Amino acid sequence: MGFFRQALVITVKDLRAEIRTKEAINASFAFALVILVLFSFAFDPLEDTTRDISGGLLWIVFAFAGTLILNRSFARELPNDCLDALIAAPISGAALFLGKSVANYLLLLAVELVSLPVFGIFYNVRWTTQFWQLMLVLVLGTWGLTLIGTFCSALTVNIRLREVMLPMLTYPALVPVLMGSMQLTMTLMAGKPIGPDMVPWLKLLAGFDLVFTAASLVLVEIVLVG
Amino acid sequence: MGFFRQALVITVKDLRAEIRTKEAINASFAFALVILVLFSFAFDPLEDTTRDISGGLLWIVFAFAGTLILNRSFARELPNDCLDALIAAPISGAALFLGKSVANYLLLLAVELVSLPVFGIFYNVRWTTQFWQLMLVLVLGTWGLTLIGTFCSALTVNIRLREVMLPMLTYPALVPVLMGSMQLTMTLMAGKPIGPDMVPWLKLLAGFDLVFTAASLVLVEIVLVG
Amino acid sequence: MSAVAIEGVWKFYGDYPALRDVRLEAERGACLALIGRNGAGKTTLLRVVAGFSRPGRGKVQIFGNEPRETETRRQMGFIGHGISVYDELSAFENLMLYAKLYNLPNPKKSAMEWLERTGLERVRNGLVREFSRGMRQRLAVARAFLHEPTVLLLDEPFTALDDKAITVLQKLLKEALAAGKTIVMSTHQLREALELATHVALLNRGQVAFHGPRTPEMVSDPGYVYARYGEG
Amino acid sequence: MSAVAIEGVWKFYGDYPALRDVRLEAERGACLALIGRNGAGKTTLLRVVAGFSRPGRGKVQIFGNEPRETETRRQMGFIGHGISVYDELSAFENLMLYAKLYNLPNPKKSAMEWLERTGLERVRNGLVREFSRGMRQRLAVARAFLHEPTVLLLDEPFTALDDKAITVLQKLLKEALAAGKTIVMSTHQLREALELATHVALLNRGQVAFHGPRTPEMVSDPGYVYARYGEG
Amino acid sequence: MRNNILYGLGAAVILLLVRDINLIAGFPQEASQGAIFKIIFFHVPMAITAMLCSSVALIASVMFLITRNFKYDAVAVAVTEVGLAFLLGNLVTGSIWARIIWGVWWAWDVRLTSALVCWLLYAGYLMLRRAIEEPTQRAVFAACFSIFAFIDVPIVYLSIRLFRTQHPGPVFFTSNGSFPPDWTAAIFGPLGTLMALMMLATVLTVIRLSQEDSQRELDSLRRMAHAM
Ligand code: HEM
Ligand SMILES: Nc1ncnc2c1ncn2[C@@H]1O[C@H](COP(=O)(O)OP(=O)(O)OP(=O)(O)O)[C@@H](O)[C@H]1O
Ligand SMILES: Nc1ncnc2c1ncn2[C@@H]1O[C@H](COP(=O)(O)OP(=O)(O)OP(=O)(O)O)[C@@H](O)[C@H]1O
Ligand SMILES: [Mg+2]
Ligand SMILES: [Mg+2]
Repeated sequence: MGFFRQALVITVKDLRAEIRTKEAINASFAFALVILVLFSFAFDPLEDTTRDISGGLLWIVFAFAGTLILNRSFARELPNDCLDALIAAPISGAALFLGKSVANYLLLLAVELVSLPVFGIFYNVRWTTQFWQLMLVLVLGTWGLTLIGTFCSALTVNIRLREVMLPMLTYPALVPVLMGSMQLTMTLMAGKPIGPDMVPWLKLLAGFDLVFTAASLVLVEIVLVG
Repeated sequence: MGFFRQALVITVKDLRAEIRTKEAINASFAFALVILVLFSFAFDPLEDTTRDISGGLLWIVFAFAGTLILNRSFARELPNDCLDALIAAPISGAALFLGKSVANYLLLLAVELVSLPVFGIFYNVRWTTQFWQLMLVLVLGTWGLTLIGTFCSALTVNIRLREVMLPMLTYPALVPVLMGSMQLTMTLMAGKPIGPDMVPWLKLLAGFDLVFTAASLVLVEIVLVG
Repeated sequence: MSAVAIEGVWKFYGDYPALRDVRLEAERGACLALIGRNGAGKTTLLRVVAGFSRPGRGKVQIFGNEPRETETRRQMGFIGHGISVYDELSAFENLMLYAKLYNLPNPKKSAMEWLERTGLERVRNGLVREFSRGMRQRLAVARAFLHEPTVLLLDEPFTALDDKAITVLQKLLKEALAAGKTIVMSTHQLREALELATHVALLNRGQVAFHGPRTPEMVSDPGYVYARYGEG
Repeated sequence: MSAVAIEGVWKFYGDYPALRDVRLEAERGACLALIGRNGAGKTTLLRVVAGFSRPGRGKVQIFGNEPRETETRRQMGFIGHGISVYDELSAFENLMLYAKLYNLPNPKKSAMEWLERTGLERVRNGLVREFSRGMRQRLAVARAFLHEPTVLLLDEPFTALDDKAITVLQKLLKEALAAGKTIVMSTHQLREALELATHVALLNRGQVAFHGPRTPEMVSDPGYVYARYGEG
Repeated sequence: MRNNILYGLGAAVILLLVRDINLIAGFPQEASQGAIFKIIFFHVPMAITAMLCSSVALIASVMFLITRNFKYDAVAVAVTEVGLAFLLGNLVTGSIWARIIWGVWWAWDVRLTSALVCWLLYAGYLMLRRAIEEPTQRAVFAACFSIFAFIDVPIVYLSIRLFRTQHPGPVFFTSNGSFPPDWTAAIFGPLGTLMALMMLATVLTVIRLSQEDSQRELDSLRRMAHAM
C-alpha cells in the first residue's frame, strides 16, 4: 500500500475517533473563548491600539487552544497501548506521523475558522478585507504549528511529566512560526495587503514549513522506535 | 494530631518532592518566559500603551505559568496510586487539600517573585514604586489562583481526558480573581497607590479568597471520596 | 462483633449495579478470599470496604464503625495495584511520611523497624525511583503494615509477582493472620490465595454466589468453586 | 531456518545490561515460554524481538529477516499488556483499521471472520468503550490474529484474566500452534503456560539460565525449573 | 597528559584575555557611544561562540543518531551547556549595552527575540534530558530535539540581514561597515577575543565531558548494585 494511502487510513481513524466524541475540538474552542475573555480584561478591546495588536492576539489564542488538540494526538494512543500496535503494523513512522498531522491540521483549521468570526465580533475587527491573503497565512502558519505540536507530542508521549514538558518544548519551538504569522496577520487585519516589506516573513513561514516537514518526517521513525 | 500539623506534613512532603526534582518550578518559570516572548509580538512593549496594560499581562502570565504547578499537584499522586494511600490515612480531605494548597502557594509565589523583575526588564516597567501594595495584591491574588487551581486539579485527577478538561474548568473559574488582581496591579504599575475607587476590587479579592477557602475545604472531601 | 461486616451493599455506576446486595462477614483472624470473573466487582467491593467510594445502598462496618471514621482508618491497611510510595523520596522518608500521617508515637522507630523487617535498611536513603521492582514491592508492603493495621485489604496482591516474591508476601500474611489480623483479598490466582484463605466468597456479576469456609477440596482443585457455584 | 532466532542479543539501559548475550531459537510450530523473576528481562526481550526497541548488540531474525522489515511486520502478531484497540471506535471499525494497515486483500471479510471467531459479531457496531473486560480481551485477540501472523509474541497473556478467559485464550493458542504458527510468550503463571509450551527458557538477570524442551516433570511441578536452574 | 593539556589551555586563555582587555582598554573611545561601545569586544564573540556550540551540538546529535555511540551524546550535552552559558553572556552584555544607549534593558526585535528563544530552546533540551530516565531513550530524544532546536539558529544569524531591527545591522566584513581594522582584529584576529572565548569554551566543554563520563560510570555502577 502506498505511503499516502497509509497516512490516509491514519487520518481517517483519528478524525473519526475525534468526531465521535468531539472532546478535543470542543475543549479547544471553549478554551479559545476563555482566553479571549481573559485578554479582554487586560486590554480594552474597543481601543484603536487593541485593534492594531489583534493579529498577534489571534495567533496567541490559536497557539494555546491548538495545543490542546495537538497534545491529544499521540496521547490518544496511550490508554490501551495502541501505539504499540501501530508501530508493529507494517507502516512507516513517517506515514503514521503524516496521517496524524493531517488529522490535527484539519481539526485545527476548523477551530480557527470558527474562532475567527467570534474574534471579529469580540474585538470589533474587520478581518474580511484581505480574506484570501489571510487564508494563505492561516494555511501556512497552521501547518507549521501542527507539525511542531504533533512532533513534540510524539517526543513526549512516553516520558514522565508529559504535561509539564510539552509546553516547555512546544511553545519556544513555535515562536518562529508564530512570529511570522503574527506579523503578516497584523498587516492584513489593518486592511493592508502583503507588501514587499512583508515578503521576507512569508518566505520565512513557507521555508519553515518545508524544513520542519522534512525534518520531522525523517526523525519521527527514530523517535517512535528508538 | 491537629488539623494543621497534618496539613503541614503534606506541605513538607510536596515541597520536598518538588525541590528534589525542581521539575514543575523550572517548567513554570520557563513557560512564563515563553509567554512573555509570545506577547511581545502582539504589543510593542516599548510603547506607552503597553505599559498601561502590563498589569493585565502580568497576571495572564502568572495564570498560565502557575497552572503548570497547580495541575501537577494532584497529578503527582497518580503514578504509583499514592492518592489511595493518602485517602486511606486518618487525615481529613480538608487537611490534605490545605497542605497541598500551601505547598503550591509557596512554589507559585517563588515563581512570581522571580518573574517580576524579569518582567520589569523585558517590558520596561517600574514595578517597585508601590512595592508593598503590590505584594499585598500578589499575596491575595495568588492565594485565590492557588485554591481554584488546586481544587480543579483534585476534581479532574481521576477522570479520563484530564489534560483537556483542566484548562476548560480552571481558567473560567479564575476569571473573577484575575479580574480583581489585574485591575489593582494595573493601577499600581502605573505608579498610583490603591485609592478609594480601587478599594472595592481589593474587597472583592479578599472576599473571594475567604469564600473559596471555605467552600473548597468543605467540598474537597466529597470530591476525593465521592 | 465481626471484623468486617458488609451489609446489603449496592454500588451503581450510573444505572449499572456493579454490586448487588452484597452481604459478607469476616471474623477476627479470618482471611477472606474474594474470587470471581473479570468484572465481577471484586475491586469495587474492596474500594467500598476501604471507604474510597461510598455504597449506593447498604453499609460497611469495620469493628462496628463506619469505614471513613478516623478510628477505623487507623486500623486499616490497603494494598491496591500501585505501590503508593513516592518516587522522589527515599524509602525512609516515605515511611516517615506515613508514620506521621498515622500519628504513630515514635515515627522514626516504626519506620526503621519496618525497613529492617522488609530487608531494606541498607538502601533506606536511596530514592525509590532507583529501586528495582522487587524492592518497590517490599517497600509497598512496609508502607501498608507500618501502622500495624488490624484489617488488611488487598487487591490482587499476587498479580505479576514472581514465585519468590509471592512466597515472601505469603509468609508476611501468614504471620499477620497468626497475630489475629483480618485479611480480605481479591485474586485470580486461586492456588496462592486458597492456601492462605480461611473463607472464600465468589462474586458473580456483583452478587455473592457462594460464601463459606474454605474446604480441602478447594485447595486440591482450585477450579472447584467456580465449577460448583459459578455460571460454569 | 528457525522461525525466531535471537543471536547474541544485548540490550543496555544506559550501561546496565538488561539482556546479556541472549541466544534463543524457536522453530516453526514451537511455543517458547519465557520465564524468570521480576526484572529478569522478559518484557525487554519480547520488545526487542517485536522490533519496538533496538538491541545494543546482536540481532534478531524472524524467518531470516530483520524485525523492522515490512515483510516481517506483516507476519508478526503482538499482544502486550494493553488491548491496543480504540475506545471510540466500534469493534468492526477497529478491525477494519488494522486490516487496512496490514493491507489485507479483503479487509471487510477478514474483520467479519474474526468477529465471528471471537464471538463478537452480535456487538460488532458497539463502541469498545461500552464493552466489558472480557469482550475487550476477545477483541484484542481478534486484532492480533486478524492478519494471520505466523509468529505470535505475547507478554504475560494470562495475567489478571479469570479462568474462563484463560481457557478461551489457551484454546486459540493451541489452534494456532496446530496450524504451524510459532509462539513466544513471557509469563509468571507457569501452570497455564507450561501446559501449552513446547520449549522453556529461563532468564536470570538478563542471561539465559536454561533453555530446552519442556519435560513432563515441569508440568507436574511448575517450580522445578526455578529450583533446578535458577538462583533458588 | 590530557589534564596537562587542559591546564595549559586554561592558562593560555587567561593570558590571552588579559592581553585583549589591555589592548581594548587602550583603544580610543567611540565617538557617539563612549566607553560602553567596547562591550562589543565580548558581546559579538560570545554570540559567535554560542552559535558555534549549537552547530557542534547539531553535528554531535546527528552523529549520535547514526552511530549510536554515547560519546557523541556526551559531547552534545557538554557543548550545549557551555553554549547556553555563552549565549547568556551575550544576552547580558547586550542588555547592559541596550540599557545605556537605548535606555531600556530589552527591545523586542527579531534579533533579540530569536536569541532569547534560542536560549529557551536549549534550556528545554536540558530539561527534556532530565525528564527521561532511561539513558538510550534520553540520548535519542535529546538528539532529535537538538536538531529541531537548531532550526532557530539561522534565524538568529539572519534576522538583522532580513528584517529591519532595532539591533544594529551587520558591521563586520560588509562593504558598508566602517569598523576600524585594528578593532576588528581585536575580535577576529588570531589573538582576538573570539579566539580566547572559543578556547575557553573548549576547555569548559572538555571538563564537562569528563564529568559526564564519570557520571555515566557512577550511574551504571549504581544500577548494577540495585539489580543485585
Ligand atoms: C539583549 C540584547 C542583545 C542581544 C540578545 C544581542 C544579540 C546579538 C547576537 C546574537 C549577535 C550575533 C553576532 C553575529 O551575527 O555575528 C549580535 C551582534 C551584534 N550586536 Fe547585539 N545583541 C543585543 C544588544 C545589542 C546592542 C544594544 C547593540 C548596540 C547598540 C548591539 C550591537 C551588536 C553589533 C554591532 C553586533 C555585530 C553585528 C554583526 O556585524 O554581525 N547588540 N548581537
Ligand atoms: N469507574 C467505573 N465506571 C463505570 N463502570 C465501572 C467502573 N469501575 C468498574 N466498573 C464496572 O463495574 C464492574 C465491576 O468492576 P471491577 O473492577 O470491580 O471488577 P473486578 O472483579 O475487580 O474485575 P477484574 O478481575 O477484572 O479486576 C465491571 O462491569 C466494570 O465494567
Ligand atoms: N525503560 C527502562 N529504563 C531503565 N531500565 C529499565 C527499563 N525497562 C526495564 N528496565 C530494567 O530492565 C530490567 C528488565 O526489565 P523487564 O521489564 O524486561 O523485566 P521482566 O522480566 O519483564 O519483569 P516482570 O516480570 O516484572 O515483568 C529490569 O531490571 C528493569 O529495571
Ligand atoms: Mg479488579
Ligand atoms: Mg514484564
